[in-house]
Amino acid sequence: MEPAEIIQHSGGAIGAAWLMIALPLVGAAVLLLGGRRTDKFGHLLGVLMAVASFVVAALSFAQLLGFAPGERRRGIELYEFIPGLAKVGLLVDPLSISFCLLITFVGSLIHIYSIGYMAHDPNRRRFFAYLNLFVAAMLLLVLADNYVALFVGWEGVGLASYLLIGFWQHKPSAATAAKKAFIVNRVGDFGLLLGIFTIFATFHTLAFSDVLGNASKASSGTLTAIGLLLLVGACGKSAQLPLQSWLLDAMEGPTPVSALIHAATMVTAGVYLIVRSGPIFQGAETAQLVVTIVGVATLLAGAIIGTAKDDIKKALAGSTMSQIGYMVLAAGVGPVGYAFAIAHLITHGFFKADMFLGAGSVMHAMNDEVDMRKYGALRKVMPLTFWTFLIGYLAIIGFPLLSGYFTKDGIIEVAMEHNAILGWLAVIGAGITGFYMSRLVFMTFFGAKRWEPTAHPHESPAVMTVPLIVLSIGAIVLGWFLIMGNRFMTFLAPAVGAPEEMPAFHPFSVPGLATLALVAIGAAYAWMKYGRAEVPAVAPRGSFLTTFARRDLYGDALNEALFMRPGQWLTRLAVFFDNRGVDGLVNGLAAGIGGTSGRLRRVQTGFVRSYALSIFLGAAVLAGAWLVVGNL
Amino acid sequence: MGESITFWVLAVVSVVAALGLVFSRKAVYSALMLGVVMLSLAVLYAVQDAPFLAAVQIIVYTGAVMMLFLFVLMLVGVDSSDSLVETIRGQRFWAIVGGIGFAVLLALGIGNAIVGPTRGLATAVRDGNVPSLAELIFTRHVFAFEVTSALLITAALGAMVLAHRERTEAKPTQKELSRQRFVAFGKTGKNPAPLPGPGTYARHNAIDMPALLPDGSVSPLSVNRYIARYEESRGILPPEVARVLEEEAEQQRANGHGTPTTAERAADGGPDTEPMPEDGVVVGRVVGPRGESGGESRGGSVSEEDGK
Amino acid sequence: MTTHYLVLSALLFAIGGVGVLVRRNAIVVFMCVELMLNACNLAFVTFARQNGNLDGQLIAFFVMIVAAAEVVIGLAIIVTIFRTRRSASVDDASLLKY
Amino acid sequence: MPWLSTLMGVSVLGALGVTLVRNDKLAKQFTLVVSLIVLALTVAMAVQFSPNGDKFQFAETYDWIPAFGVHYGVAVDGIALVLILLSAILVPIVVLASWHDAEAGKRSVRTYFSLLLVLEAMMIGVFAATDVFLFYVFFEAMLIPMYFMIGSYGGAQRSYAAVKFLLYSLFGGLLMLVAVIALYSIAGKGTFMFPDLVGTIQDVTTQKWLFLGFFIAFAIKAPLWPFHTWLPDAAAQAPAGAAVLLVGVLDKVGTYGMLRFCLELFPDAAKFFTPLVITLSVIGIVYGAIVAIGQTDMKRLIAYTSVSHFGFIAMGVFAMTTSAGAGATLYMVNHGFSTGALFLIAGFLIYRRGSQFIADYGGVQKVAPVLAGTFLVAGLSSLSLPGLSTFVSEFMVLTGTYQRYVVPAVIATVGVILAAIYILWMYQRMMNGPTAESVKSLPDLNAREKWVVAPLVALLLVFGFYPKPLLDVINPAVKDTLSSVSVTDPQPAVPVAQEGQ
Repeated sequence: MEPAEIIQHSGGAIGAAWLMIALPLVGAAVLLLGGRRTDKFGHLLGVLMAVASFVVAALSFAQLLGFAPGERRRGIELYEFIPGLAKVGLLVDPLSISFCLLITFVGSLIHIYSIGYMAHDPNRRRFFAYLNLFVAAMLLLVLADNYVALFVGWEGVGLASYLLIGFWQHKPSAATAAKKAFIVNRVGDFGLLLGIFTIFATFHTLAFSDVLGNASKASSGTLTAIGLLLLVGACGKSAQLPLQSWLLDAMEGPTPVSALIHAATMVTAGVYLIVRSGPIFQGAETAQLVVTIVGVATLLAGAIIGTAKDDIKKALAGSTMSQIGYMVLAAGVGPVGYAFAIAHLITHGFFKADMFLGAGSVMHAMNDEVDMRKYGALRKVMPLTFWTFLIGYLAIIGFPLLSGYFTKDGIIEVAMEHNAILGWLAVIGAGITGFYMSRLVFMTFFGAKRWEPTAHPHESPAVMTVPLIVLSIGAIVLGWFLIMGNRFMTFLAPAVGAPEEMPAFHPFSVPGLATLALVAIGAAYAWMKYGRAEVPAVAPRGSFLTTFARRDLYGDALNEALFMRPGQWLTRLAVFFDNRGVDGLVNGLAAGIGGTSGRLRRVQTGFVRSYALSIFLGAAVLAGAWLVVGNL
Repeated sequence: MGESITFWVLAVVSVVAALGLVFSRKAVYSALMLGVVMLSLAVLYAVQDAPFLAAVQIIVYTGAVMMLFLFVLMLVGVDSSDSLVETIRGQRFWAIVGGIGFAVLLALGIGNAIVGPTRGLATAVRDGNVPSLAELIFTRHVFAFEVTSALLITAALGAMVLAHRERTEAKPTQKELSRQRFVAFGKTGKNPAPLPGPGTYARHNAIDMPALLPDGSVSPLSVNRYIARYEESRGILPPEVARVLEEEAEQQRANGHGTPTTAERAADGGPDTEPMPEDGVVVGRVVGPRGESGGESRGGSVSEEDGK
Repeated sequence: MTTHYLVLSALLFAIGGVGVLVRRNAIVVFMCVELMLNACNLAFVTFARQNGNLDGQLIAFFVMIVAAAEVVIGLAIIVTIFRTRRSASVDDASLLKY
Repeated sequence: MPWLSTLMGVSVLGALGVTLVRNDKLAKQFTLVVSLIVLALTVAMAVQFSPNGDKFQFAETYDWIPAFGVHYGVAVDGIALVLILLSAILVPIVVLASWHDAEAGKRSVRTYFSLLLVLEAMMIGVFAATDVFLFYVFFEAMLIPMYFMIGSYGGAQRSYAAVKFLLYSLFGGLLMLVAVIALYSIAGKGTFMFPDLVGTIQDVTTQKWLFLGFFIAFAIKAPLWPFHTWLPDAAAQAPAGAAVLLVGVLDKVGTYGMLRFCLELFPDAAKFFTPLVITLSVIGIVYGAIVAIGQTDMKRLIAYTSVSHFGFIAMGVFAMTTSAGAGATLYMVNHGFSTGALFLIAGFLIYRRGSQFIADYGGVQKVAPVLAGTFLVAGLSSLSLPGLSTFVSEFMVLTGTYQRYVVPAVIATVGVILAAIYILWMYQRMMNGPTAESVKSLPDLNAREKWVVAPLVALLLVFGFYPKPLLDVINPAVKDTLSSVSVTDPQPAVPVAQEGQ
């Protein structure tokens, strides 16, 4: 089934969809320009704008449901952005509205949570301004109806991410992490930009409707090139191999940021891009294959990194990488995987945000301690946090009937049908997930107290726990709701197309059972090592594999050796060359002229007689010349 | 035929004189040589139907300009002759090369420039050379002529302005001068008294006669070195004068002054020294209003001038 | 015959030129300049006769006048220089260099 | 109404007036008022410009040297108009920013402001000139006020920088003079008027030589690699305001000249030399960025970023597609705002701390958040962040270039990554981290400085989201230029019914 035609639309909530972007943008502008005057109500305004944006999204969703499935792609023209290149318009269709709902809903919850989390930060207003900016940019990214506007949103979320990772910029580590995130993302943007250029050179338009509708007419080589370039962009934004290194460092940011940007929404933009550009990938099998390989590689790499991290946020970040790997894998499979990719994206948005916020709650209680080896036995002290976290945990490991069970197993099955090797690798990934997530939970909430003497853990205030509860409810029911009866796949079909045959859900298939078994083994092993046994306060040296995982699979070391050091060397060389080579040439020329004239100056001896001699000789030469010329 | 003889005689004379002008060491000789050239040219003008110019040449050049040269030479010093050592590298070589080259080229060029026979001035000069010239000067070239008069007046004024020395401080009184003399005496032992006169027992007051001291001996201060050297070279130096000079020379050597005596210098006559370097001193003594005196200071001044 | 005069003139001119170049005494240099002017005058007078035109003599006359003025000024300058520097050597007045 | 002459006349009269004012403070206020009047007049003129009307509008032509067919000929097309607007906008901002710049030394404050106004007149003149000879005169005359602004009011090595700037530019200018005269005599039209000279040189070899004469002058001015080394010295030594005008406007004369004269007068030669120019531009983009990363002096760093950006502009000009050409023109304007903001804020910092070196700063964000924030915005505009106007132009240039020259465009896109490195690393070293002891007492921006930065940031943002007003003016002019070079945009591989775009 092909995607449906886009219908120009005006009026109603969809006609006002631009408000979704504009409201948080206004919020950000007011808070940033208003300065200290808005300190008092800044956080409230921020929350208000996010919630208002959610309301618009919900109303649009409702209106969209009112149309027949084939008419659910609504385009809204806004204005001409770059004459000859791009108009700005919004595309409200099942795909984008799903994202809008996720972003605004989870975003609103995290806004609310942040009121409590950032209560003591003197720059809370600025934090909310950045959060609002992020929401606006992210909505622009998903609502854009062309690649330029998408790119504007794409970079906008990058900027917000930069600002928020470096929010505590007096910490050099935070500032460095922010810069790293931006630069690595730029490498991805490099690919995305080239992809956009290729699209424009091929189609002379950048609108989704024109490009995707005509993608099949382009040669497969072109499509492969475009697909791979877009994939580079997606890798950058979604922290896929080989551009994954920024995500772990990005945990320097405040935890709500990690939850919203680096777990629930922004990092999934790559998946969105691949799904949105589906027709291009479907015309390029090589590109699709590379997408799936990248997805699998990343889901394994993320999982392995997650097993060795003692920093609770970094362990979660590794898990995020891994889960996005699943989504990319599904997105690479084609239309049959799109729905699972997006569904997993949405459920992941809930349970991962839930867990990040839970982790934030824990950190909040433990004086911002992030080392899990200094946690332990927190389930009694923070029951609400524990229970919500536990739900998130069960959801992610794919405990039957929770969200992850439906969406992740769906991905595994789709992958298995597409390519058995990839499928089994995904199954192994699920097993590792079971281990490292269990490890995290056992180290944090079970076992003995290993607290710092100064720590006095306590349950977080309601403003923080209520969002946790809401998110954990989502984590319980969303998977079942979306997957059962192919509800989501049918809903998305007008936007991304659907396979000829809807896949049926097999609860007891071989891969499904294998996954469950592996997860159980992983969890049991984790219980033996971290639940029942004593957790040492200092990490043991561990095997080579542990070190490998702890060092982020040597990703940073590789980057350093391949890019940073040669880059620094090249920079020094270039500066030297510029000063001595290019400028040296210029200055050398000047010095040469100066030296020559200094030497020639000596001719001016001051002796009148030598001047007279030159005059005399000159006259003689002239006389000779006259003679010669006269006789010719 | 008569013109040819005149030309060849005068040409040789004038070229030799010109060479003498260039190569004689002493400015005065140069001036005299220039006079010879000018006179020869005056005759050649006359031979070439230019009697007026010949007269002007003699009156203006040989008369006025040459006198001016001689006066200035006197002001500057009759002896102010060059050392002929060239200090600028290559200057002399290239000057001579250039000169010969120029002469040859010019001769060739001008030699080729003449075409046709000589026309003579018979037609141009109808009522005599001077009236014809006068007519031209006061008719066609009258403006240029007037301008030259302005030029001459400007030149006269300019010369006056240039030669005029503005006194920038009060003229020293006799008292100040005498104080200066004694200060100098105290510092350097320079004799504050005037140079000795001819002496009590003098029979002459001619410049070649040294003054006699009251004991009848010769005052070394009064010996004119120039004349003494001249007389020495002729072997007619009076013995008493010779003795005085020798004593003085010995004294100087004992004092450690490296300055060779007059006689020695005259004897070795090296290429870079003037044969008679002390003329200036004589002139200075005669001309110099304040009569710088004293053997030592004279010796000093001589060596300074030599060093240049 | 005319040619002879001209060659003589050229010869004198060149000798004067060499004199200007090799002599250091300003007065002698001046004399050499006068010699060169005289050489020119000879050429003028010769050409006057050659071409049957008095203008050559006239120019020679003007040259003399100008030369006289020049000598006056030149010598005054020499005297002034001599007064301040106690030297009439053209090489000594070489401060205006480099 | 003779708009262009009025603009120049007001500036020149203002410059004279400033020298007559006795009081320094009054002189500054007077300068500000004059520059604002010029801005108002320019805006009034721009409003009356009709994008789809004649190519050259507001034309004035008077004989100047009739014997050689030299005219005082001024007029504007869309390209010149936006650049004149840029100059007119930047001058009042620079005046306001330079309020205390000239007071540091012993030189006359009034002279500085007078020179600013003289410079403004010349900047307007050079963009408006339609007579090639008049253009040359303005091109060279512009150097003089800038020479004095650098040489008299600059930093420690000002005289070295000023002389280098002057000699370098004069050298290029003289080559151009030869080419101008040759153009005049070879064309044989007896006129220097640009519209009459277009298309007169048909011989390709002649075109090549004349092209080189013009191009080298413009490449030095722009500055294109490898003629760029005067810029870091000049920009680093010039007072901040002068640096803004130098990099923001004066250097644009180079790229403007390439677009106006090199392309239109010598189309065949331009096509012949395109590979060379594109290569130089691409080298400049990457090289400028890499060298910028290694700088320790922030003004030099900004200057090197400009070398990189000028590479983009030159590449856009010579890619000869509509979007690249229009993008390059828009880039000239946006780069003026972006670099202007960077230089001015760097100038504020230097004025406070007294050092140009990045290492002398640290953690400024904590003590001066507004300053740091605006600096970040300016920096982000330099790395072409979408939403800021520089993105639009860079995107257009790259898109346009990619259509015809894929490999250069790909290499040039690497500049996007490098830009992030040099800007963010500088920002991190200066603004982030623990607050350095020496900057702990730095005051934040005062009201005057906010008024300096605000319009620039506003322009960056407005044109970042809505560049249409500028592009509507630029596009017809660029299309006209390209049609006189007789090139057409490449066709798409997959034709799409263009209903949406």
